[in-house]
Amino acid sequence: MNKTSVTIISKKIIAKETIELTFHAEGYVNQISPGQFIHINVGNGSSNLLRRPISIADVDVDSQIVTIIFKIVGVGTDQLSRTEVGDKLDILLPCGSGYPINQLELDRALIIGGGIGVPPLYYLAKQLNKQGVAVTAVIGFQSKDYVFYESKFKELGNCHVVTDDGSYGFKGFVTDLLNDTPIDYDYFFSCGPTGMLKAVSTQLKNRNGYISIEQRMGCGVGACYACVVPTNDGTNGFKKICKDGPVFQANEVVLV
Amino acid sequence: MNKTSVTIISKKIIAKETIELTFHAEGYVNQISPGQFIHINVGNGSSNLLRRPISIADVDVDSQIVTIIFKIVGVGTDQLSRTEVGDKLDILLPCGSGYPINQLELDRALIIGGGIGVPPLYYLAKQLNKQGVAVTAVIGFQSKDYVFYESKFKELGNCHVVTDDGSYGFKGFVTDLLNDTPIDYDYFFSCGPTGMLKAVSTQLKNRNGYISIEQRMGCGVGACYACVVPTNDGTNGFKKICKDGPVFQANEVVLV
Amino acid sequence: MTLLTRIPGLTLKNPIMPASGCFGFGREYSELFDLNKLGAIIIKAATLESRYGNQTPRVAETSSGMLNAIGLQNPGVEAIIDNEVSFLANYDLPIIANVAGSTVEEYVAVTKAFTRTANIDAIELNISCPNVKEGGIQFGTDPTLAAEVTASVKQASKVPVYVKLSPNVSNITTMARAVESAGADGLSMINTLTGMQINLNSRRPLLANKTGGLSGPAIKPVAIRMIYEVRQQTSIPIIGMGGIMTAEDVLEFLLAGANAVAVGTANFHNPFVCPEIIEALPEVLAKYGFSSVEQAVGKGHEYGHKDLSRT
Amino acid sequence: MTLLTRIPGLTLKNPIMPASGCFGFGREYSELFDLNKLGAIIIKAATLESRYGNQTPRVAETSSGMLNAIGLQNPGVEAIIDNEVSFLANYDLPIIANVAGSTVEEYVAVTKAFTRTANIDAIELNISCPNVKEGGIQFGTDPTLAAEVTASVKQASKVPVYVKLSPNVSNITTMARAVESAGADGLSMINTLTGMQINLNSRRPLLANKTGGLSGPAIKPVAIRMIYEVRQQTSIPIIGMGGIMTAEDVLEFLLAGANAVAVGTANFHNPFVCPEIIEALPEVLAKYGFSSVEQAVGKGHEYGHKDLSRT
Ligand SMILES: Cc1cc2nc3c(=O)[nH]c(=O)nc-3n(C[C@H](O)[C@H](O)[C@H](O)COP(=O)(O)OP(=O)(O)OC[C@H]3O[C@@H](n4cnc5c(N)ncnc54)[C@H](O)[C@@H]3O)c2cc1C
Ligand SMILES: Cc1cc2nc3c(=O)[nH]c(=O)nc-3n(C[C@H](O)[C@H](O)[C@H](O)COP(=O)(O)OP(=O)(O)OC[C@H]3O[C@@H](n4cnc5c(N)ncnc54)[C@H](O)[C@@H]3O)c2cc1C
Ligand SMILES: Cc1cc2nc3c(=O)[nH]c(=O)nc-3n(C[C@H](O)[C@H](O)[C@H](O)COP(=O)(O)O)c2cc1C
Ligand SMILES: Cc1cc2nc3c(=O)[nH]c(=O)nc-3n(C[C@H](O)[C@H](O)[C@H](O)COP(=O)(O)O)c2cc1C
Ligand code: FES
Ligand code: FES
Repeated sequence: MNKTSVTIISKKIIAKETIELTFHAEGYVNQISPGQFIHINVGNGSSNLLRRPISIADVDVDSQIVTIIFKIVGVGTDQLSRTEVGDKLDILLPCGSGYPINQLELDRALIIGGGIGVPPLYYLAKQLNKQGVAVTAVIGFQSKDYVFYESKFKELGNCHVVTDDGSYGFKGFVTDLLNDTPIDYDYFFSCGPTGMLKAVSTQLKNRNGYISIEQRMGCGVGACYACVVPTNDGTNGFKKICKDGPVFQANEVVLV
Repeated sequence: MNKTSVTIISKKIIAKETIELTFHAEGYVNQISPGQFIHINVGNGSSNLLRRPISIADVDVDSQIVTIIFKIVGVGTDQLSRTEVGDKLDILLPCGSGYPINQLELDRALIIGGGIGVPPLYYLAKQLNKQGVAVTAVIGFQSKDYVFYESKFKELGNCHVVTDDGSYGFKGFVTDLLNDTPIDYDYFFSCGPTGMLKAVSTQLKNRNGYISIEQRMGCGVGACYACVVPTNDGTNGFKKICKDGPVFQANEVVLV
Repeated sequence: MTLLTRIPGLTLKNPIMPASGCFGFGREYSELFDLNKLGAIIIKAATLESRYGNQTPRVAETSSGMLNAIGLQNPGVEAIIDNEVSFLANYDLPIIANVAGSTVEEYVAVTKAFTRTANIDAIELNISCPNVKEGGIQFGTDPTLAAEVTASVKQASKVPVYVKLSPNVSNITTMARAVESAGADGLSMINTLTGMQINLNSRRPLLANKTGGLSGPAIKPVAIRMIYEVRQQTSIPIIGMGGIMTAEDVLEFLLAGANAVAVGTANFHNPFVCPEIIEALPEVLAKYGFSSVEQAVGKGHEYGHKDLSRT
Repeated sequence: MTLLTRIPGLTLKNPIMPASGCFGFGREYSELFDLNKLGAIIIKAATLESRYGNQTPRVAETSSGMLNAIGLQNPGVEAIIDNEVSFLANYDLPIIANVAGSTVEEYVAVTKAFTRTANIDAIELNISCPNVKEGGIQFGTDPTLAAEVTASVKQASKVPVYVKLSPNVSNITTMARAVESAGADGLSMINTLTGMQINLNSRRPLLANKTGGLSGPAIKPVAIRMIYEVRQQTSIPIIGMGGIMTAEDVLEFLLAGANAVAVGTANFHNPFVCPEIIEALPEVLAKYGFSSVEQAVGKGHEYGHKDLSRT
């Protein structure tokens, strides 16, 4: 994990309230595995002391460029949305443990993303695709206005878009689509709101898979115990989301 | 008094740690009299709640442009020094009561300024000059690097520069120069650090004059009683610097 | 959507009022906006005699807050009634008089003086002052003293009495229950936390008075906690304050259990903050599912809908 | 310029140490910088048995501060000694063990356990925990309870005991004098102020524990005031903390009377803040006219040179 100051090289509104930023992170990108996050100082003097965790959505190793995607939901992401090309960002990276894809034997992967849980799955899908894995993505959003990266996922394999209100693609939740549509896969990989992760883990409880979860963070480095989640093995154990996670085996931890 | 958002149109470093900013203040400049100040929100979210008072250094009624000059001495002025041309400034203006020059009969004025007390005296000198008053300025600075506006004062009349260390102009304090140099005047007008104002008021206690004083401010509008100064008339009375001042008759208030 | 707020002695167009000491007697702000927009006004503390207050500097900025040590400067209750209350009486605006003192007798005398005018709608009893008789112990940190002064002022007053609690205590609910039992009609909370700033150049406390009261957003979490705790153990209404800057902050205070709120330090940051909050409040209430102010009061104590998961 | 700081049991290269609970047991930060740079380390609170702590969310951001309700999660004192103290013993770094408990007996047992290792240089006695026997009253808000636990721990300890005071009290000097009389070798102050944040969407306190401890720059004025007051009424050394972000803040604490300081919340904002402050400190001390740390301690109590008038 490193602390560095990066310069924003592009900024794009890719969906409603959803912003894509890219920056150079020379020398750091080779360490990044899909599922890891960066921990961002959103600035504003000492008003906002806690950094904000945002997943790494894409990495271009050749150009050493990192992409993040975030939704404006509060003061920190609002502030982040006001940064402009050329502005500096003070970040920690890479943080946490990503999807252990190098240790897995798989030919077909199912990606299940919801809302701002979709970004880390894009870099994952890209890496899987590079390794010759067949990727099917199921990505859910509130409504049509919030949909992003459909075509990017389509470049990598199959992609089903689901919206809560049916304003685009399949109407319902990602789990409804999974019920309706037979998909072959060896492992699933999911990230999204806790409710979705619970539904997915329950529905796919007999399958191998990984999920990525969120919690409010203090340090982001594993020192403060703000982000713990109980393990599911009956030992009263726990994991730190910022350090041991955010990626866990499905059913390894208790979703609260 | 108005609250408005203005756009910075120029920014210049005019001496060591000393910055000159200008902005358009359409519709407000006609109300300004010399000696008044603006009360600036220095930004940075809620970290810096209190506005900073900065004197109005010049007004161009034709172009509706206001000039301020400030020295970087702390977090607020530092922040202000980071604003760039095109940035917005949230200000209250005009604040306080200026030099009552329209009510005075005078032919010759002596201006005595120290450091960042010099700026309001420039607009005063300009207005006096316009009214046909002969202006002599005595302006003191720490050292050569801090000197500013000498030539601008020279355009309006005589100007003596004094530095504490003698690195430029006369060596010593402004009061030393006044002791040394006979100057004819009807009224003196002074602004600068409290120590200087005390020395000036004592030395010129038999002359007519006005001084402008500073105090840490809360509201800047006369409501909070943070900026009071006792009056000198033995009545236990007081004045509010932000509202009744910052300009007072010399010896009207007790300098603390 | 109605902002109407009813608490003892006060029918408020909206629940927003400037906090005592942060708005003078309204004169300066009346030049900036129409005071009739306000829910009420809490005027600057009054003592029996005129007071000059502390030496300057009297204020210092801190991170997301400020310190003040004005020292209760005021022209004395009689002058306030004659010159200030009379001015405010021209407005359609409930007036709450903040009463200070160094002895129970002084509190009572100030309260009695205010009863001479019909224009005072409620008393805010400021018990954060040191009691000179008891050797400087603050009325506001000792439940027995607080109850005593409350009962005496209550007896002297013709209008409802809101007791303004100090946050500088180990147990705020003990204080609240003490003054409730002594007859307080309502509570006003919180006053400032005692703090200090030391100037590195002068090597001395920056404020001439050394210590000062900390206010502003820095103390909001303490205010919210205290109001929440007190709401669970008392039943009289609460005027909440401490760091309010926005209409969202107001809603947080309502949820914690405040019935109305006061805005202090924010006026210095933005002299138009009170009318701006009043203007923004209906939309904020609606956004979070409320159709009136009264509906939101205390709703932070019930289990509402869960933290909405975002997709 | 020397940063050397000597306080009971501790000879510190510099007066900067991470605050308890904000730096874990140093492992994570040891991957970022050399822990030998630190003056000392105060490790996370230890209880007798392992504790899971509170439900999440455990932290919330506030203006210039944060709330935390971790709930003393820790693996228990024996595991800490075996796995964490042993790791830290590899460094040339004084270790201060933060001791927590729900009864006097637990505090004593934890302290005794720590005496089994020679690697603990001092105890920081965290009396902000609720006393289960006394019905949840905090040891830290009752001078009698505080003195009792201090005396017992002092007896059990082979190393100096610093009592960590809670700021949630009416009178901090009473608490400080009580623990000084009971034998405390030093004080550590301040712990967090109790606060709350209510989430507007969920209409509930954001923290699962409802209340949490407020830390960060927001509370610095309260910390400075309390240290200043206590410095005037006690003679044992003080480890100061509460909102330190910069070397200038450190000097303000020294002037107020702290002999050394701890840095908590700032580590979350910037994991390198401790070494950065240590690096900046000599220049800041020099700028304000000091040639050592010890020279600056308590200098805010004397009349120094006046606020320099600027020309
Ligand atoms: C490992 C991880 C990866 C994430 N990746 C992304 C991403 O790629 N894109 C994206 O849009 N969002 C992502 N999030 C969520 C994102 O961190 C929050 O939306 C953001 O912190 C909200 O900050 P705010 O100031 O705008 O909101 P506020 O609600 O004002 O935040 C206040 C505080 O709460 C914390 N907080 C609020 N919501 C969350 C949350 N859901 N999770 C964690 N902390 C929260 C903030 O960090 C901050 O400390 C991720 C979260 C985690 C833990
Ligand atoms: C009526 C008036 C006119 C002024 N005109 C000018 C001017 O034209 N140019 C200029 O450079 N300076 C001027 N000053 C001084 C200027 O306001 C301070 O230098 C500035 O506020 C310092 O802010 P800071 O945050 O950089 O310093 P800090 O020391 O970090 O300030 C912290 C707090 O102290 C207050 N403060 C600090 N010093 C002073 C001071 N000397 N007077 C009042 N408040 C202070 C600040 O407003 C702020 O609230 C004027 C002051 C007053 C009262
Ligand atoms: C400059 C200033 C003066 C104050 N004077 C008084 C006062 O006279 N009487 C009183 O009860 N409270 C007084 N207060 C406290 C406020 O009324 C209020 O309780 C406190 O500031 C918290 O609210 P805020 O954070 O919105 O400012 C004063 C506060 C400030 C900042
Ligand atoms: C996340 C967190 C955990 C803490 N845990 C402890 C603890 O276990 N024991 C303790 O005595 N203090 C604990 N504290 C209090 C700090 O040690 C410190 O006293 C306080 O935060 C003030 O310092 P700061 O403003 O620099 O953070 C904790 C603080 C935080 C923010
Ligand atoms: S955020 Fe501190 S341990 Fe995870
Ligand atoms: S600053 Fe408030 S009265 Fe002058």
